[in-house]
Amino acid sequence: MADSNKIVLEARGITKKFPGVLANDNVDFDLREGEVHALLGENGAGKSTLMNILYGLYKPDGGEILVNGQPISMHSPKDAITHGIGMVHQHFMLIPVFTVAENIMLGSETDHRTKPSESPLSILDREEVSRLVSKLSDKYGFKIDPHSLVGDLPVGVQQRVEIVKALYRKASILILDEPTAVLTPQEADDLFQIIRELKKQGVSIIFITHKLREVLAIADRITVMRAGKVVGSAIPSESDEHLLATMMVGREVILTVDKQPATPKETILSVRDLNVSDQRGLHAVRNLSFEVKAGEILGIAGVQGNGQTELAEALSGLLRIDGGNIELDGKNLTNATPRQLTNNGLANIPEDRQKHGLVLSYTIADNTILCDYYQAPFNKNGVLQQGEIDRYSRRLISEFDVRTPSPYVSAGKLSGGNQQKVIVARELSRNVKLVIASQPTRGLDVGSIEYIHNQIVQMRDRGVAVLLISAELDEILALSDRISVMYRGEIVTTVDAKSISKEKLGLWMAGIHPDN
Amino acid sequence: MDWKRFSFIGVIIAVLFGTVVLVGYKAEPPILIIGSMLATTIAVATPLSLGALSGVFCERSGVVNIGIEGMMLAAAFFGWLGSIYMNTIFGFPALPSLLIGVLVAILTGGLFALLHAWLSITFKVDQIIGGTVINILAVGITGFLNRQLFFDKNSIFQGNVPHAPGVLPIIVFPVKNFIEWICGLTGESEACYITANAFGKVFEQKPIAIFAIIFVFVTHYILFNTRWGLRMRAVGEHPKAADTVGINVIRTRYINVVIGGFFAGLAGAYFTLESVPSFEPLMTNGRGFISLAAVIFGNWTPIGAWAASLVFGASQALQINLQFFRELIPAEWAFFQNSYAVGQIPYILTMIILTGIIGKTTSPAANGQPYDK
Amino acid sequence: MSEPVEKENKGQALKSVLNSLMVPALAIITATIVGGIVIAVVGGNPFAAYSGLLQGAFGSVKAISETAVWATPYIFAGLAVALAFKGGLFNIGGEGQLALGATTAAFVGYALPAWVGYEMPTIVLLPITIGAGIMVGFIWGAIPGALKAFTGAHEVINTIMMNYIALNIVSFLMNGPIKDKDPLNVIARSPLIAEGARIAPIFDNLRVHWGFVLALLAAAFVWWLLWKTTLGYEIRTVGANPDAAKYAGINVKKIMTFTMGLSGLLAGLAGTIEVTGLNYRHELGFSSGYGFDAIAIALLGKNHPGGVVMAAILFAAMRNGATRMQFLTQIPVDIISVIQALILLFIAADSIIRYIYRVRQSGEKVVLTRGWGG
Amino acid sequence: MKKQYTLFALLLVVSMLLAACGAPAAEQAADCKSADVFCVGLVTDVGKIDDKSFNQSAWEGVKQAEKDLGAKVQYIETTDAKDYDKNIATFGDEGYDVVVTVGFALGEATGKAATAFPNTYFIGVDQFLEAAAPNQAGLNFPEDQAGFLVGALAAQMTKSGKIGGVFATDAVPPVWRFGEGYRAGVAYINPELEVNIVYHNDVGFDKTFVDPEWGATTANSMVDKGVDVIFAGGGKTGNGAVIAAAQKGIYAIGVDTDQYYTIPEAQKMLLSSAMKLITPGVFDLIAAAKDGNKQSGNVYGKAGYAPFHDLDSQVPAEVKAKMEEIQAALLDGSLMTNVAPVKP
Repeated sequence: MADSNKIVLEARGITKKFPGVLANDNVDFDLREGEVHALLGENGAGKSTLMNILYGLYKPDGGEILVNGQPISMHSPKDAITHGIGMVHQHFMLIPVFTVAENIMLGSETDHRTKPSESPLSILDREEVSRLVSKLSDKYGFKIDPHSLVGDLPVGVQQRVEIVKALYRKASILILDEPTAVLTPQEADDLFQIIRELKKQGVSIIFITHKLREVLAIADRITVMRAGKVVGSAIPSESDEHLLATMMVGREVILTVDKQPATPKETILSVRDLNVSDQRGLHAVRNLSFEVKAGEILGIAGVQGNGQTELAEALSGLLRIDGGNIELDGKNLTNATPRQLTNNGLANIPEDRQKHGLVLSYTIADNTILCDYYQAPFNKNGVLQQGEIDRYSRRLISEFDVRTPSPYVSAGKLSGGNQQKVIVARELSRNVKLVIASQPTRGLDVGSIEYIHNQIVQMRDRGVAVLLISAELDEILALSDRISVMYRGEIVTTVDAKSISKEKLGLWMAGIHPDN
Repeated sequence: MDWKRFSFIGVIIAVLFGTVVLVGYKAEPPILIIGSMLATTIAVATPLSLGALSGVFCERSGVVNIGIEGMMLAAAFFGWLGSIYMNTIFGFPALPSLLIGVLVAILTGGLFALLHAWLSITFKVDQIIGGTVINILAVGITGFLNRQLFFDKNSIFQGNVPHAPGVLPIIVFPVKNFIEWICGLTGESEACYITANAFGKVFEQKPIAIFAIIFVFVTHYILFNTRWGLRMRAVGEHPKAADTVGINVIRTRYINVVIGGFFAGLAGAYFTLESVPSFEPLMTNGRGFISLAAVIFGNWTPIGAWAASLVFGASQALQINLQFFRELIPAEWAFFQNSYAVGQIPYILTMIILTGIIGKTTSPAANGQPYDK
Repeated sequence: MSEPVEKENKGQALKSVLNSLMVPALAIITATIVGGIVIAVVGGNPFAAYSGLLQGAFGSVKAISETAVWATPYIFAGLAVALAFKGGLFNIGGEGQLALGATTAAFVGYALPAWVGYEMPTIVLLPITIGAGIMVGFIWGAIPGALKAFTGAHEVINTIMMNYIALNIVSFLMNGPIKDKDPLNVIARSPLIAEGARIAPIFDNLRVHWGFVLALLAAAFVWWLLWKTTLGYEIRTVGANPDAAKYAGINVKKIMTFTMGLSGLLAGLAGTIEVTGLNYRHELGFSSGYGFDAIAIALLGKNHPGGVVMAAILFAAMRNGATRMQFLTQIPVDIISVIQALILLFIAADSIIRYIYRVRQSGEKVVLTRGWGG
Repeated sequence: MKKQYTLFALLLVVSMLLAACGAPAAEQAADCKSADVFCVGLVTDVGKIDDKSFNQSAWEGVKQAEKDLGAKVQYIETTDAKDYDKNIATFGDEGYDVVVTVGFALGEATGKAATAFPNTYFIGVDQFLEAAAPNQAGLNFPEDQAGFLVGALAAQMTKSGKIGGVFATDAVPPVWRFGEGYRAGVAYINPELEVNIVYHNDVGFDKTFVDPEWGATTANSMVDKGVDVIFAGGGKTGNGAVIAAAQKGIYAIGVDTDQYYTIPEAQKMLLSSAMKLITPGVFDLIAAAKDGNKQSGNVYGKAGYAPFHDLDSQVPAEVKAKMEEIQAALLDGSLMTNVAPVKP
């Protein structure tokens, strides 16, 4: 059936520049028929850029693309679709207010018909499409109702809709961009099952990830990218995690942080029976109770979307609490405003630094006083004290090693790592009792990650309570003293960090009790 | 369907009509009052519902358009100008001149919309500001040309007030005759003839008013049941998703904004080619903004926006009709006949709708955002 | 150590000021040229027209005084729009806020002394009159601000709706309760306000009054407020990134409401000063269109109080000079609206200007407004 | 590259400005100061010079002075009420001999200007003066009489017994007098007749005269109610109603001038117009002033009704006779309209 030596898709010498960044530097890549080819690399290595080029979303500055050995010109995703390429994006390209059938037919409304009409006024045949969708989804055991609204579906099902969308377009080449980022390990296993099934049907798959374990589990071949370049390739049977990790980051990765055992003291944060609804009014955090003591790091592990974001926002006063109470340093601060919480010693490194953490159009100097501007010495009778702000921001820049020519550069012009350093500098320089760090190193370079990890541990050692929320298991394991696992809004277990293995943690995260 | 919203709109219209009936039933049979108010309501709602269709096309594809007012005004002027040129310079008879005028108005609307599209899609200018530019530009150009062309001694009309070729004729659907025929069959009761008279008026409308209603339903069907509609909505909800399935977002937006402009142009034609054969500076008088409110009021659906336009129309019908019966209004209710009070109704209703108390209004998700790949 | 840094900052600041003046200046020039072409096309003489315009605007002491008279409400109203923009809000409601402010001032200015029963001195009556006017402006602005903050209802639609409501209210008052009862009066206007409620002219025989100076002071105050105070920091933060503002502990809803209120206050002040400084009464038809001109002024002035003053004076000069231009050349005054729209067009789509004159983009784009929301 | 363009543009503008300043733009204005040149200026209210109504009628009177008296004429349109003073002063400063100001709103400004420019003669159209400077005249019209006449005409011509009137705001006395005179005229013929009078009070003063669409809608609504004669008064708002009435095939009555000439679209059904003879009124005052006879104080122009034109054959002889009789009675004062000059 599938000819494992036939190259169905090939990219030669792809180069793509963005202002200030060389995202792809003369990249070569190929895909054989019926294989799963994993593309491995850190965030920002250029994987997604390459795939967007293969899918026609970006125009490369150099290089060529061949499908079945023929060079093709790729102007838009339409060309990619015509050549049988389908892509499941990291952020799903689905319209929440459309039904499954509408989402799937969009752009190929009439192609399935024997006599395709090109008239824009042609009437949608929802029933026909629904029938086809049901057929396709039954074939892979997806159980998708074509009439339901996509916005009402769980994430895992949405992903399947995306896959059906590609198959509906008769894709023989499927690009999966970080497909497991939003899935539980269990859901990821289901996905792998689907991938194997697709492979059997002769579909060739490009699987993009930065998770080593997955690569070893599913890929036939592995290509590793770093800083826009292909730095090597491997076959799973001849490789291991360490080898791949070294290739991916360019040096031996220290997955542990050098730290002393914790010496927990009095309870700083105490949360009891917390209930929070998310923006859409869905119950996101259920009856959560936990404590964080001074001088310890409590890590909240869990697959993305299990209520961690809502928990962090509720604790920092951004989201209203439906029930339960929060005590900070002995004071009841249930449903307190962010201002009250900051005044009581909360430091918050938010998950989305560009949305919450910074005002990108402001200078670094103005950003360093974002939470303190109203306090002395920055404020005197309602007037900002520019001299104080200048001194303070210069101090923070040098202390936290923010790479910038001046405090008067706007924050939007800094790199991600430096932006995060500005936030960390601002939050940790205050007189704080509790630090909430949400995904503090997401998307950062290794150097910045190490720096921020060390800062967090230092805070702990100074007797500050730290609540670390991260989807990166390695980060959780490296930093935490105790670990709580969140699953569907609840804490399913809390364990000592030293006594748990990564595998067990993974099972907890999937909602499985490992000892049963 | 959004029944809560529609029943709310229905109740409001019923209350507006009911008020006049309550006041005037002693002087005139209620059925006549309702017929007459209905006729007025439909006529007044014409430019509003066309303007709202313009808004639906633009905003469903993701482009906020507060320039409807300006597009209408410019179209009203140039359509009128076109009909005069045809009639006086080229000597066309009245009706063809008027039809060409309507065409010119539609194209003018489209041209201004093209400018808006160019600003907001290509240059990614803040769309509300782009619309403001359109509005100010339209006021300036029409005011200037109106004077320069018609009053100046050296102009093409030598300072004479040109004779406009009139307005579009009334189209009479023989509903009155039909009901009268039934009356003849069913015993010639007087009530029956009054009914015939009342509803006959409702079906005597001018062409643009009729087309406006047809377009509302056609557009509604197109929006929700055709390929074009699906793509338009997709581009307004999630342009990136549309892009990834091979839909040209930029082109889709351009086309729909320009079509929106055509509708605004037709709305403009209503003013100078259907309602009255003359142009006044600023004659659209805020109708474009009210159309925009109707779009939101109607939750971005053509039929909803039309229903909202009818609310605006009905409140004006109330104002006009209450004045007929002002002798019948009890003294303690006299303030109600004061049009300053009644005139506020649609504006306040719009503000209430916007607060989300009566059903949530959901804007297309990408409305107002330029598309960056 | 701070000294050379200060200097470096100042140097940069000067450069950035010059840079930010570049595009507006080129936009004005381009609009003038295009406007000239339009005049020529319809058979006018653009040179004569612009000469008339300049004469009318600056050709004599009296002309300059009249330009300042026109500029006064423009500065206030332009500041109102600019301040709202800085807070991330689009105030199209200047028209209504201005009319209500003016009506209130006109009412208080004649009714209060009549009610009190004796002539009130300026020092008492004028502040009360102005205070009443701006209070109403504040409320009329704060309502759409609060609706936006607490229900998410978009302020653009709400301010437009409130314009109509305000104009209806003003029409009603001017035709009824506070109409000038003088039997000779036949139009919708209020009686003259008391002497004590009037702002004095700066010079004898010229109409320019101290309100103009007040407008300049208001501009300086708005600048100081926005960039030097914590309140201004809050307003700008809410405008630049409301999520970050909420995170920073700023009460976003309060600030939004307050910013719109303040914007309405400034617009109300525009109307109030027109009544107390110039017309000494309110009349329907006074002040129509200022609210929309103010948007153009704020945009042309890049939402900076200094820029707003310059833009307001430019627009005032055009409006004021237009009469003379029409008198001399018979070119309709409406050409001014065309030129102003063109300026706004080139300011809004500054890419056009940058393309024509090959000016590079500096700094990132500022988001002024957002979609409707729901 | 960039610099060149900028420089080019700057040069262009500078040269334009230089040329502009050097242009002989002021040449025409200078000679009004000389005694030999008779100059007449006109300042409009916030309406436009081409409003087909009183601004335009007054301007036609001024233009007639240009033709018949060889006057140099000029107008300024006011865009904002606060410019009244300035616009009038523009003519004063240039030494104009006569300045016509149109509309009550300019009354105060005209009075001030009359004091400031004693050598200029001011004619205020629709301005009733309590105390006039010697160089100031207020030209007023008995609109109630004109309204009365067409009211009587309408009452005699109606078949349905329902008569309509569509007017701009009753806050403006001439409009009020037209409207209430009309009502009185109908009642004079037959008090049993139903009269529907609608004023466009619901919008601002700046809109009430310029909303033809409202006028048309209102007229249509009246026709739907069985009204078969409509008298419409008030700038373009009224024009809209006249056109709509004519199109619906009922009798329409115009206002101010003989609208048979200004609204040709309505000619077929235009029964008559309630006229205030502004054009001759203005011209007569100018002509008298040129001869050194500057009338001051309140001057009354003439009111009347326009010929029936196309509909002449439909008006019965006895109606024509009755109309002549009423007009004569109004003129000699034996018949009073009893309309208050302003809305009480």
